[in-house]
Amino acid sequence: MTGVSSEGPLVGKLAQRAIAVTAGLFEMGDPPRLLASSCNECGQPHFPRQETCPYCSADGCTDIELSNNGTLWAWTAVTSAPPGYKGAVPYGFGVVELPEGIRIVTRLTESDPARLSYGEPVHLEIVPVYQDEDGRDVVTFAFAADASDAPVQGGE
Amino acid sequence: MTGVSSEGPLVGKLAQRAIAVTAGLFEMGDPPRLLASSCNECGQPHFPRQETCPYCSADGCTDIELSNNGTLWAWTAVTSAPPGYKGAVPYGFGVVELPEGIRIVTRLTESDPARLSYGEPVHLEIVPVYQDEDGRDVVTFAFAADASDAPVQGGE
Amino acid sequence: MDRVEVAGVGMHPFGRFPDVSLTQMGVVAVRAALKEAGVERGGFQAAFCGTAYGGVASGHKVLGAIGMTGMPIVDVEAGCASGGAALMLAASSIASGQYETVLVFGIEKMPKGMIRSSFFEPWQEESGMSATPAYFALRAQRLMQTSGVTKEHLARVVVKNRSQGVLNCDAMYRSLVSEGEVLSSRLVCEPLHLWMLCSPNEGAAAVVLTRAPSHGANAGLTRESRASSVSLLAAVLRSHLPGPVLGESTPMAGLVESHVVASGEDGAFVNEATLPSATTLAARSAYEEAGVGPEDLDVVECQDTDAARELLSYEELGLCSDGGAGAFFATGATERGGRLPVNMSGGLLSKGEPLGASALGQVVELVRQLRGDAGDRQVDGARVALSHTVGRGANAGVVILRG
Amino acid sequence: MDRVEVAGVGMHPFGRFPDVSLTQMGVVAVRAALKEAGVERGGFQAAFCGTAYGGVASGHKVLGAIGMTGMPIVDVEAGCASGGAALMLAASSIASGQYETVLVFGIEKMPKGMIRSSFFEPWQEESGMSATPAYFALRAQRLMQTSGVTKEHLARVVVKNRSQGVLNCDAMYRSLVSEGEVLSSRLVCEPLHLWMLCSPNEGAAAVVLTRAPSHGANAGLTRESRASSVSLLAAVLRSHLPGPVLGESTPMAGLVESHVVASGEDGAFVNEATLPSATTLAARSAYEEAGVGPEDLDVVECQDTDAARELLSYEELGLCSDGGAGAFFATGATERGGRLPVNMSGGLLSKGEPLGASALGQVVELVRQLRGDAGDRQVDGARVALSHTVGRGANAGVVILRG
Ligand SMILES: [Zn+2]
Ligand SMILES: [Zn+2]
Repeated sequence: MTGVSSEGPLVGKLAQRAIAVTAGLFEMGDPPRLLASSCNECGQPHFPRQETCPYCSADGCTDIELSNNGTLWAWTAVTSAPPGYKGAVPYGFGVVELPEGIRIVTRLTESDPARLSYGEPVHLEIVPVYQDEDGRDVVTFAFAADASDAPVQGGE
Repeated sequence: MTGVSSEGPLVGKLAQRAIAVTAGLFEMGDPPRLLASSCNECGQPHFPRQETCPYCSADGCTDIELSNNGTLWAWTAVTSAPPGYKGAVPYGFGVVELPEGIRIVTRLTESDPARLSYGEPVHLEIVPVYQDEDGRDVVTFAFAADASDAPVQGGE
Repeated sequence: MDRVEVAGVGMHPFGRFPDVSLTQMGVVAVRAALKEAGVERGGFQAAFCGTAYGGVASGHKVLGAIGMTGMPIVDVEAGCASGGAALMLAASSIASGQYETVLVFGIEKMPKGMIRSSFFEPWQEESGMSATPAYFALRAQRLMQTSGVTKEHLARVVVKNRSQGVLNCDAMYRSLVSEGEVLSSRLVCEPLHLWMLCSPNEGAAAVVLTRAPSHGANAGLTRESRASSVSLLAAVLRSHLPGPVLGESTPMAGLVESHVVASGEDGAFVNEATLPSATTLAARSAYEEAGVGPEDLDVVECQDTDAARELLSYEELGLCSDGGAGAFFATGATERGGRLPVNMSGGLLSKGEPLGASALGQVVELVRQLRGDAGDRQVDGARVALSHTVGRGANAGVVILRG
Repeated sequence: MDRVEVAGVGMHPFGRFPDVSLTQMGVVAVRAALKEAGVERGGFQAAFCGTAYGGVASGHKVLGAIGMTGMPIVDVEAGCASGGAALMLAASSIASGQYETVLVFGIEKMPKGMIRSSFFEPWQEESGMSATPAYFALRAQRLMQTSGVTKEHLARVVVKNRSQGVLNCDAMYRSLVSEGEVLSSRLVCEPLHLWMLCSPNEGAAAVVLTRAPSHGANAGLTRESRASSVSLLAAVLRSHLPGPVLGESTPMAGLVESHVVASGEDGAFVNEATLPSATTLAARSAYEEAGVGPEDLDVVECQDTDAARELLSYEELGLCSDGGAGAFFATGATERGGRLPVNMSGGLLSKGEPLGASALGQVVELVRQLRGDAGDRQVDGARVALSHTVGRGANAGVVILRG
């Protein structure tokens, strides 16, 4: 996990005062992890975790951790804040494909769609979205392009 | 209109700075008036006004003003503020029967149910509910018992 | 029309569950009902989800979570009768031959306290005319004037229902209350005290309906072959007729009986004094469809949004004569062990009211009663049962089941 | 199954009407449809009201205002397909013989701007994952990758629809726009610019359905005797199948085609690469029920929530081959005067989208087209028409009409 996104990686900088946007979705460790499950019946992975398989309806799933590395499958950027969102705009948004055979809807650290391309390698990061009343960073998961080590302030 | 309720009549005291809670429901004059219509087809009165008769579906109604005097048909008091209500509690609430053959759901100026009785003569008043940001009284319609000229502070 | 059978029922308890999402509650109820019915993915052709405040695609979220989508999924809103409306749509789609098996469920997650109903206009809220319990109170007061009902009767309805709630692990309130305690609970709107009003809350219930295996004229009699079989004889929804000022339609004004006439269901004019309520319209139609009358009923679940509403329902459902609610209740007929026990689940007064789920919660209870599975609440020998919900709209749903 | 006929249609224009209540808009549409159908009070046996955000008892308020209650009134929510769901329920209740005449209407009064969908969880909102246009944008981007669609195509869809909106007095936007103007409107989410997105707004539409007068096998052919008769051949609602990550079901994750398989409608497993969307499921079923295919269609109204959504619908509805949307659009086939004109009402891009009313607004347009009453927008000789809505859930509604 050496990628440094334009939003900055979380580890070592914010972790002490960071709280997850919701519990049970990801782990903030180094490396961070998306928490998923795999169905004991059909073998399909799913995210987020739930007891019943959302693909074959079977009960009984095993917790798995998804790979942190995948490829970009679709992307855009959100240019004005949607309802209930307290973070900054623009921000990247897209779908990442992981080797487990699952596609994840996700924030992207890159907010300029022109700087991304189909199939590009990406990796998981935990990023701050906004600060809560107590000044803590509320964080969520996002994917960053592996290649974006030293991002240019493109277009801004 | 000589009745003086415990909330106090509006005329001459508030009219200059009063605004109706909504337009088209009543007139704040002396005497005040409820604005109703009568169906040209079936002859039924209805309140509030609308173009189509809510009883027989016919188009074509004539504006009428309802009698200001009626009798009490049902009553209670609201003891805690319902959602969206900015006035004081408790306040009276009930149904008044008017000679036109219509029963009106209405605020009552008397908030002690024990002081009211079935069939008791009542009359229309316009009463303040709360003050808006500009300090104006927001007023609505209510019925007051004719007999309650000098209300005792019962039960309080 | 084909005969409709209840293949399975399921519930998520009614109560307050801050850590359980609306979707999760629905999943619990749906999976329980499907399991009981032995119905798997692909085994039902449509789904109806009753909810009043659940929001967009509530039903899809539940079925999406368990990978059971693809069929038509319709969210249905009919106020407190939402579940009844959903059941009506499901039942008629089977009876008409459109579908073989249909999933019906109801879900709700209401905030605590007085419901801020989207029914009222802002000016009504500002005028203090959106206090729902006040309308209940006016209706209660009228009932006291016309039907020999006393405040003690109202308190005793609560005592009756709460004493059953003690026995129901799906209920929110599970402690006994005394008449004195009810009457000394906070006065909300005279004559209604706090404990006489049900609490809006959270929960889910589900029912799987299926076409009866044999289609002959005597299909209803093949019960012996399926010990736990419960037939749905009727599921009817009706709205109010224009005219009266009280009742769940909540108009701002209404007509005086003696003055004139109002409009009947068929568009003809009838005297308002005889104008049937939405509940009566639904009940009459359900009795006719089911081929049974009130005298055939063994157990009833009826809408006890407030204690007076239960007593009014007795009259509207024809369980007693018009004006006879007070005397009928005083006989103890509707108590446990009485001639026609009402709200043996504990009623909404014990369970609370998750709007979209409440009607189906009644059906779950009645199916258990008809199967003899109601445990400590069992009404011995219950064969024919009626469920009744009524709410804002007005909407009234009446369901008749036979074990 | 009995044949179902459209007896009357009515509309309240789509737009923004700060001084007109939701109920008033509904009354306008309902009265217009009833008048056209010659149906009076007591003349319909059930009413279905499509609305997503109307609130409790929305349908009752409309019918209560005009004294037309008493029958079952059900509010139906299926996102952008709410009106389609209502129509499906109404049509099947007539086809099955349950009712003779049914009123269907849709009403909505959406605030300006991005919809705060009750679909999303709070944490999704906080994470910035509730931006509805972003999901549209991802779908558009995928379509550009797989179907030869360009940004210019997207702009030209807007130009096409807006040029028809000019001719429709029920539309909100009634001015011509150029491709350049569309592409220079504010970028919302690449590749979607502001004018490529429809506006949530207000409006109402109503349809009266009735059983066709003759019930013979050739009932569909008696049209000559009723010049303005329009038959409803199919009204189908479907939800999504589990599997894909994009599409109106808005999951957080989905499966990769090459990796594995997902579940088919009947519970069997099929490869995701061939997994039909909710729209495709509904269209296939509707074509089968109606006995027509895409090649028989003369005019189509389809969901153009955004410009790409219209092009995707071409593929999903079978109007062109999979992957062929760009090339098909480029032929001009769906333009006015083309082989299969699409969204001649101006589409949602011109009319705006009052969720509960939009599907029925399409049906109103198509009925006028089939009657030859569409004025300047008339598609000559239109005989068979298809309406398509799809939205959050996912829900997809497809209606096929024949003049
Ligand atoms: Zn599985
Ligand atoms: Zn009239």
